[in-house]
Amino acid sequence: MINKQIASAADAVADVFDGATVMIGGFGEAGSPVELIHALIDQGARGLTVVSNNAGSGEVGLAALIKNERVAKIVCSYPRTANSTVFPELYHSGRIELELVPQGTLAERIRAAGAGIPAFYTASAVGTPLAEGKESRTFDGREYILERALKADFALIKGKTGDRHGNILYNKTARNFGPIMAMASANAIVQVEQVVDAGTIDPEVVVSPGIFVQRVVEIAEPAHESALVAAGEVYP
Amino acid sequence: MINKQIASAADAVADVFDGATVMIGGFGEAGSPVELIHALIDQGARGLTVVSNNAGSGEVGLAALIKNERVAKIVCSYPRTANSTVFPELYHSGRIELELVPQGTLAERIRAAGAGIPAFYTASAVGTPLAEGKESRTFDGREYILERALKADFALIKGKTGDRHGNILYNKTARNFGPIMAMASANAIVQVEQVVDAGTIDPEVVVSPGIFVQRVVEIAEPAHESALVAAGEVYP
Amino acid sequence: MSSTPTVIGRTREEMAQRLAQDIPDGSYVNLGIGIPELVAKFVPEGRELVYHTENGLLGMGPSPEGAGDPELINAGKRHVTAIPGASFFHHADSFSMIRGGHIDLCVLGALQIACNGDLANWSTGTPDAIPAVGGAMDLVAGVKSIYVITQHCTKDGEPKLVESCTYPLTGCGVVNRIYSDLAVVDVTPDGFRVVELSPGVEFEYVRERTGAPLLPPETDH
Amino acid sequence: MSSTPTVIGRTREEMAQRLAQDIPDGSYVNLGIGIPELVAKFVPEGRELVYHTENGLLGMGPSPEGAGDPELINAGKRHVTAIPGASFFHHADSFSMIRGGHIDLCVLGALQIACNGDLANWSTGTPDAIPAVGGAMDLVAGVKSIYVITQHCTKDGEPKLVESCTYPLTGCGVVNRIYSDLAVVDVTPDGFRVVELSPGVEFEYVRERTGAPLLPPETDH
Repeated sequence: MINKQIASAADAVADVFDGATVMIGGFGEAGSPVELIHALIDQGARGLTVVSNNAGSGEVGLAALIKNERVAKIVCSYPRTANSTVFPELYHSGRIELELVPQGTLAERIRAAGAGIPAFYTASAVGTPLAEGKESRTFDGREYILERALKADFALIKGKTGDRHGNILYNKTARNFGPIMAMASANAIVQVEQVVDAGTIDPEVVVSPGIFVQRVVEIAEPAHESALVAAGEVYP
Repeated sequence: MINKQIASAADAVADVFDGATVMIGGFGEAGSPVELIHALIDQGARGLTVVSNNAGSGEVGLAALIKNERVAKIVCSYPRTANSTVFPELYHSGRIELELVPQGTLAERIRAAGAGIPAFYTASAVGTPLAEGKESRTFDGREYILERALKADFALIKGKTGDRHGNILYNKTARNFGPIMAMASANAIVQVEQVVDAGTIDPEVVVSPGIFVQRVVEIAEPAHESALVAAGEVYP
Repeated sequence: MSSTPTVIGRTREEMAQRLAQDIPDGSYVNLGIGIPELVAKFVPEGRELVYHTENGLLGMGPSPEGAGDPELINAGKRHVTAIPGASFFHHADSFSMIRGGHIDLCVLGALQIACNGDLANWSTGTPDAIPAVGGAMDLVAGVKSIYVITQHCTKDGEPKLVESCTYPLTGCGVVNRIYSDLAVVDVTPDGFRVVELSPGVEFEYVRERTGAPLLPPETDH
Repeated sequence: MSSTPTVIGRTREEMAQRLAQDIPDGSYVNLGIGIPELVAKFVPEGRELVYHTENGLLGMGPSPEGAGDPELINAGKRHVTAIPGASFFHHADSFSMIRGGHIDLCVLGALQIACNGDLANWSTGTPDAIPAVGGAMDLVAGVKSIYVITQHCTKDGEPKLVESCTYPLTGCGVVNRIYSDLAVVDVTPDGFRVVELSPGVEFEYVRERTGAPLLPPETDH
């Protein structure tokens, strides 16, 4: 029988290895899988390459993972945040590497990995410093650059509802990178507020079909990053 | 105010021009927009390039469009059907051109056009006759071929429910090529069984966001191709 | 020996049944049209497989009892059902599952299989045939394991397991294993190797009906 | 003339209001963070625009009254609402809307705009800055029209409309029109051309504050 539900966040991230590439969902705090990230901090894996749109805020969640020096490199479109000194500090002292990727190219590279497309052309970033060193080519009179697929060993994702097959629904703009990171990762780990019986989710409205999801963890009342930051919390 | 609802199928296809590229949704009869195709036959445009997974059956819908010699070329993954002599006849007598594309490559080329990706690499068809004349390239030790985006002037699509913004829901496996053909076409025309008030469709479950759809036509009780074929109907 | 049976080896059902034994619990499986479809009937009790059909359904169930829904069909355009836990999606997402390596196993028919794993199953290459490929090339290129279920020889007695395919290819070096009426045969770096002979079938009998060198089953050490 | 106003030209609100007049009914619009966000407040009665925010919402409404939902935010990470007829989608679909040319208009801020339409708005290139680009490069490459809303000069009085950008580029030849405090300026094949001067502003005054040749408004024929 198929049952992808895992008892705890700790169990779900237990096999993340040193040097793994880990995609972390979320756009700002929306969709940030705080409990899974904290479980990963507890677990202790180091030298990670993290793929995430932002670099976290305060000293919880993704910012705490960075602060605890578990992240060797971050692939990111917008690492600058209002409420964090964590990333800038490590970046300026050369203790974390940054690969800056335009947000749409980041999304498409992730989607490409999930879709078995090794490389594609895009006009985004043509003629800018972010195109330096990239192959360029003209199609129908317009210049494009070649971008490669971006895959991961693990993804940490926040959903709303899941089932034992791994079907996932998301909440509003917390959907963002979740569905494509699930596609692009060998082990997509999704925290949801509720695991429901198979068949409860209408097959017409499934956002992440179960085939893209390997592990589901129920976190009934997930923390919001902004609330933790406002309360001055620091993890661990 | 935005109101994409068009009064009739005839009005919705009125500006299809001779030589236009027209995507037609459907996988077999599921999702085949029979009423829109019949309106296009009535409208009279000729020399069309049609992009569709199959080539129709019987002498209704897509098969009737072909039978009436409106289609100069079809881009298709599987033009062979159980119940049609229409395509084979014209094909053997050289009156219709065929571009045969693997089904997944067809879908991805259409999606690429909608997503602003001019070209991508895929392993599908490598080493087969369908890769002849295509650029090939090795990534990480595996060979891929370069495929180009496939866009259209119009798309004829069958949905289930729509609203004035052009948001569309589909029915089961009739979804198939609809959402991506809407993305890839300058004028996506969708027939739905019911046009509902804006806000009736939950924003979490919209399949084709309105931005991809230009025209919505209500066809309350669409015909099923198999029923028409079984009844021996011929259009017009 | 006038009682020699006219049928030697496995029937279509038995081939499907034999293959079904080898699919691990929890696999995501795409079954081609024809004999491959029979496999679903023979999955051993206690194993749960999830069937993908490339026209946009994961969690395909059996054909419905009574009237079907013409908008709930499989890749063979037959009416099917959806199991609890199923999902519908569009064609680009469906082939992302295929091309992206998310499907564990695809079972397909074949015209020819070469000893290097090349597969020909979409066209006989005759000039008057209407070419039609469907999703076959995407499936063999993207799915993790490709099993072929086929008669060992054509109706004319020609071997389907060959040195090199004469029909147009579907994919290069893609076939992992063949379930024929006569044997289960692996495609190995050394060529075809019998994994298991069908009941009552001798190795030599299979070898004579195979168009490329055939290695005997590996002996247990 | 000791009563000369200290502010010459349009305020931020007036710039946003002026730009809002030029957006056709039914447009799909992406508004950048900052002054561009003000545009939504000034859309003339009777026009319906649909706002796209790249983090996955089409049909964005204004900020909520009272407490917002931390999972319903815009690209600037502010709490927003969803209008009737809205839709949520993932990032690849969202940037398909952008890259695929489905969005009619994007309104952005700028550090510099060159007379060939080059835009610099993501980095001052100083070595100690944390580089952060977000979706700006995708927006300028993909959206049909790019309008920039900006002060004509920096706080230090340096022109932002220049011959050639000295800051790192966001995109090449992408800007269609500039709405500044002093004028509305088109980027044409001949360079910058004033479309309209702000009330009380002379052409010469704008020309002096522009770092590239500036063409006067075309006279009606």
